[in-house]
Amino acid sequence: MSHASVPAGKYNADNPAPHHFGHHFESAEHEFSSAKQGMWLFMVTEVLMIGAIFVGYLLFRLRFPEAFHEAHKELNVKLGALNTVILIISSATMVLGVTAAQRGNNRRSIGMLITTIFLGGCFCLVKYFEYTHKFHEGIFPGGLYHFEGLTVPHAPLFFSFYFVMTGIHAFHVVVGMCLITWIITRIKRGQISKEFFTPVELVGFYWHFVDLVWIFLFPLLYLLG
Amino acid sequence: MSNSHDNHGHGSHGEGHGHYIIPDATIYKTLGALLVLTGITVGLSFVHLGTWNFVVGMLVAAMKAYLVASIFMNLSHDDKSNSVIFVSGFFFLAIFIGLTAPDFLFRGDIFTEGKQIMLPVKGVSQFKRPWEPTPEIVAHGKAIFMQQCVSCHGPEGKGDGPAAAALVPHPRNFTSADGWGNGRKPSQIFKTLKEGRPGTGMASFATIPAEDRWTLAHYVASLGPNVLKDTPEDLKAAGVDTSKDTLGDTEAPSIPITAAMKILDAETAKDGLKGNIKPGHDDLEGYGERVEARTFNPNL
Amino acid sequence: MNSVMSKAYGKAAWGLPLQGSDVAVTWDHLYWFLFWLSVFFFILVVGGMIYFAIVYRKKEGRKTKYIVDHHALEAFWTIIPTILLMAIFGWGWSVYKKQIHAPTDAMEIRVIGKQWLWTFQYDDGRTEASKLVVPLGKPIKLIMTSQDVIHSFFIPNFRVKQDVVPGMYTSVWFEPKVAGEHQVFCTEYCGTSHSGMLAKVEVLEPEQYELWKAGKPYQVTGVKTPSSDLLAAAQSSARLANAKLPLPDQGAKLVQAKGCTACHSIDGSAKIGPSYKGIFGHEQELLDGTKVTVDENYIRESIQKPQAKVVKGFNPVMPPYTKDMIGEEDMNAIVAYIKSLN
Amino acid sequence: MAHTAEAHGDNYLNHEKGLWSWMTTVDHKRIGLMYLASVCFFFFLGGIFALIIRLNLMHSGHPVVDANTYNKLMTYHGAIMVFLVIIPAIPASIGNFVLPMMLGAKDVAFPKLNLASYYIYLAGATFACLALFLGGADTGWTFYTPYSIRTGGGVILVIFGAFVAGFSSILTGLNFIVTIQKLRAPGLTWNRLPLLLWALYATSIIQVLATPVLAITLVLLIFEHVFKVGIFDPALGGDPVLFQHFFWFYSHPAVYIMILPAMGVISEIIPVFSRKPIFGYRAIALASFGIALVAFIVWGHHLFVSGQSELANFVFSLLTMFVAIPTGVKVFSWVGTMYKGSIRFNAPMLYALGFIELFTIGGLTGVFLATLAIDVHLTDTYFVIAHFHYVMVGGTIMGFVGGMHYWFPKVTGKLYNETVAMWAFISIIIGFNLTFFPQFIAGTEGMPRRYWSQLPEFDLWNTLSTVGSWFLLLGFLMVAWNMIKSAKSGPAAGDNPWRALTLEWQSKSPPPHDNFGPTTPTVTHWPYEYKGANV
Repeated sequence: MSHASVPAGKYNADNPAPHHFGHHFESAEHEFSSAKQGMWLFMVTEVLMIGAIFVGYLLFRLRFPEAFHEAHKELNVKLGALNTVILIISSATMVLGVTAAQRGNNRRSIGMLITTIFLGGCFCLVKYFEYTHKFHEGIFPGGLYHFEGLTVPHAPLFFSFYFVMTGIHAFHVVVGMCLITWIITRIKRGQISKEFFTPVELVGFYWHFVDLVWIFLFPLLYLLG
Repeated sequence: MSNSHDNHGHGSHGEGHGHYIIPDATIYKTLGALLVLTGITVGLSFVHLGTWNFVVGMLVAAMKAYLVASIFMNLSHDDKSNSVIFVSGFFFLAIFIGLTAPDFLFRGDIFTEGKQIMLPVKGVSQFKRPWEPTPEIVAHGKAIFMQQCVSCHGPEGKGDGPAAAALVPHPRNFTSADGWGNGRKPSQIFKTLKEGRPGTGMASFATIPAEDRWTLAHYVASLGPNVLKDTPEDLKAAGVDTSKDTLGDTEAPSIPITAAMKILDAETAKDGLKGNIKPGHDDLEGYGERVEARTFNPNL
Repeated sequence: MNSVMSKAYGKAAWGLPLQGSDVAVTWDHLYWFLFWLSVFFFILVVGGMIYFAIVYRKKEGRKTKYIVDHHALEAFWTIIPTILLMAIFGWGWSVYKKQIHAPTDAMEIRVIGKQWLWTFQYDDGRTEASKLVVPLGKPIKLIMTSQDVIHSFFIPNFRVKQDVVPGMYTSVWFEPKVAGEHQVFCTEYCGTSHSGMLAKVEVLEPEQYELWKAGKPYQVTGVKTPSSDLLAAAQSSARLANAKLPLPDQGAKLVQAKGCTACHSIDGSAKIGPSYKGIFGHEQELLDGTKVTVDENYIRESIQKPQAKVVKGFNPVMPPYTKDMIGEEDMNAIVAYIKSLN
Repeated sequence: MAHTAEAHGDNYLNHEKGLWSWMTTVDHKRIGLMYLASVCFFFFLGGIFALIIRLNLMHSGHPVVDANTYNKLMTYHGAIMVFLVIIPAIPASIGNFVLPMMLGAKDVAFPKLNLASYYIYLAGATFACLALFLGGADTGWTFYTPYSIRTGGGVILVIFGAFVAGFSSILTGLNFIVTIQKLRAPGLTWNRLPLLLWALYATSIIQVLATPVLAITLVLLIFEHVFKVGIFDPALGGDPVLFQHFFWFYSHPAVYIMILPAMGVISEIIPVFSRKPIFGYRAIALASFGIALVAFIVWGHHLFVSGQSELANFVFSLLTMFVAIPTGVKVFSWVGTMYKGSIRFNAPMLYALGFIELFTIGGLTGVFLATLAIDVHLTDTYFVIAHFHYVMVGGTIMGFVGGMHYWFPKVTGKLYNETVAMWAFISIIIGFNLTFFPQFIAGTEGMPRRYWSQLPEFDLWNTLSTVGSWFLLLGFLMVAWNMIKSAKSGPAAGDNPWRALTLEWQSKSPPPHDNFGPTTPTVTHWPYEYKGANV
């Protein structure tokens, strides 16, 4: 993943710089496949990190099924479904952005990536409304919970998981948006070309992974409780 | 992880794998499939299938995840080792939950076999008109208090029992007139005993027979700075028919679920079907929470 | 110190505590089996290593043999340990079941762990602190919970240990076969005074147990914990060593040692309890609104019966320190120290 | 410490000069040395805490620090030694230096990431140490709830420090896996891979798979403090035993992160100094992976008395027994390698022999603790303390110090002083056994761990142990002195003083900036091909 720095101004999205691969690799292809493998390993760490909270959630759900079932009814299925659709579409635009970069169509790639960021922003906005509504009602995690409408024991625990899981997911969405912004600047500086699109593809993986987490979060929290 | 792969040092970069470019048509088709599947999960969640809701919901999610991973993340055209790496993450997650569950869901077999921890539920009627305090009734209430309540409320009812420190809010100080949620009249205390105070450490003590609960209420009321009396309206509101001498069957008999399970366990043990139901650890009598056995009849 | 120790654990096999119950005897069998098995393997491996190191040390003209592997040998040292380990597991499991399953007629006593005290509640409503009184030869089942953090209830002489966890019940059982005192430790780290969270099991002869039950004076006969003598000796020697110090300085050491400063500051800041600074001779408002002047008697009462007069603004959470825990000399030193903080 | 060496010709030490060139280097060799210096610093810091702890326990009734200070020292000793010393000790320092060279590569796959992981490590260490000035932490390195939720002070910072340091470990592991997968020299097939690399590969897999769970556990613990989420807090309906599952799902595999690389180092040293092929190459390589796999299914043996269900106890005790099998295979194979060899007793070999002695004791006492019934009495006593010090210090630190001596000529181009090294070893081995063997006996007699003051009946064992700790200190100081002195003014070593066959010794000492110069090394044989004529 080491890249020769390019003099500013000389190259741009339409006229990208030639790529020089790292001195310890044999070829650009070798460098690319190594970087990709590293990214997959990183995603395994993400699977375990986020998965571990899923494990906690599932166990408590099995221990207090009624409380979790009652509590999950407080979540807004419509907003959850809306966010699911938003994220899935953003995944598709991300893929379109990556394939455009792979074909050397950097203009189209930038367009798709901006759309992706926009959709990520929409997701966060919906999340923001969901959160503030919950806070208004007094639904907070665990010990701070003071919602009068639902006093089943252990219901606050459900919301602890809800806030922790969606919160960490939302954090990943924001990180993803920052990463996409970063690759857009790289494309604009002419550092991405048909020959070298590693960062675009890897950030794409990351974005899909964030989508993938939500694909499980949505039914677990909103639909099944 | 994948060590069977690539045995020749540098010859290992999977020529051509990285350059597969997903056609736009595939992307749109996949997007359509994902949206349809989302619709299916949402729809199915309104159909009641019991546990199958969970299974079906997770299966659909897994299908969506497969589509995202194999097409959007291009695993289907990528080096196999990357698939192995990614799937191994889920494998170890399965180990994690698979080996935590045998503890988390199977705890609490601390009862001695065959011994019932709870007192019998239906007491013999000792007192007539238990809603009217007499010295005997108050004394009986005190005896129960010393067994059931001191751990939190302290021997003198000041809310300073050994378990009080851990409770927020602190247990009620019965010797003070301040801060009573339901009120200090015996009928109001009776209500608290029956229903508990959600959000506090005060659990429902509906497991104590109603008659004993009245005696307890009178004792607690007697600890206050001045003893309040119930009006006939109060009593009526509390479900007491003052024209009779006894409480009658206004209260469904209930015992803690652990005791119920224990009895059930003992019953099935006689029939040689022992051990299917294990009591949960935190449902024990005493300090933990109480769970009401809603439909259980101990006389069965 | 060596001789005192071995005398105190007179009936114990070397390196192990006294065998206080049948489970302890069974446990010891398994322990010694593992011990000698380990000695065997240690000699095999390390003895072999030393032997090879000497015999095959570098010498002029020595040629080494080219050996890469030996499948039969490798299979042998894979399979034999596997068989042994499975046998050890089975044996361990069978002893474990005896260790944790109480007989049905066991007498139940409830145990509450709190920072940093053990409380024992009997069915008849009687409670004891830091002292578990039980009759000889009767199975005892302890049903335990914690009020604050995790503790662990450990009686070496009975080879039993169980964590005491807030929010759930755990249990431990034993059938004492040796009358006398047996040491109890807290073995799950629980804060400042973790090492002070000790208790004793007093196993009484039947007639003495009846006396205790009736609330009359009774005697503990039989074994003593090594520490009961040694601790007394150590404390008196510490007291002698301290005796050269001025009384307030002795008190300063004591409030550190007893963990008082975990809750009571000496700089005037309020922690879990009121600060010691500047209280002596001053009035304090109590929970019930009355006022009390802090003097020798109040301090003494507040140490021995902390719940009696609690200062307003604080919770009644302090555990009582009995006369056995803080003797009169120490009490005087602590009072002198608090006085000196004015 | 090594950059003061006067080197001739262009090598990685003089390729660029100045502090800045070190701080911004992406050369794996320099990063390895930076790790080495940091690890050694924290080892001495944690060691000082340990010495105070031992001094405090020397005589009952004569404490040298008060209880709160003791608890903080105990916590810091554990946290520093585990997170900042033993976990990065071999992989991040020796591994970083040696791994690409053994592969015949010019660098690790992601050199910038490698430097980043060093700075992440430093950041984590800084957070943890900052907490020292903000009240410290007194939870023990295990952070068990609900105590860690209730206690105040700097505990959040320490937790955050461990969280950050965890990412350094993850990134190093990730880097190593890709490097081993993708950057092997031509001819270096899996069957020719040196055993250290097999061990580091297995270690990296654990780092990548287990550390994230620690990360999320620590995040949840911080959330317990900040947002009162209550997942691990019984007062809010949570489960403190679940925290222990989460914690040990990482921390048990973590002990294999600590020991596997040391086993790898021993597997390299013994054949070189016995002038014989390693016995049972495939079995040892396979055993590394066996241990890595088993590491993930045995964590519950830390919870035998925690209130964990009987069923789980049964399962975990049974599974734990399987740890002993691959471990035994390794130990037997090392001893087997010495058979009919021609053994030289240079310092690395001495440490290897010391490793086998101490690790055997550590391993055998592990079987005691795996046995359910026995563990009930022994857990949370000094028996456990002794057991894991025999494994972690007697194993990992022995391997680490042995490795330091073994690769010293490669790193610096100098030879260390063999006589000083021998006396240091003798002091360490005597000191170690004197410090920790009495703790086994104290433990079986019932002496609990994490006690600020012990009952007088354990005085004999405590006194012996404290005296032993002084010999340990002396030994390690001698090692440090020997290393620093020899790096400055030791005699030139030549490129391959041990006549070893692995790739890193085929380069110059110290190696050039790009490891092998313009030529790419090609591997034609097994790294343990010590034939009779070669002796």
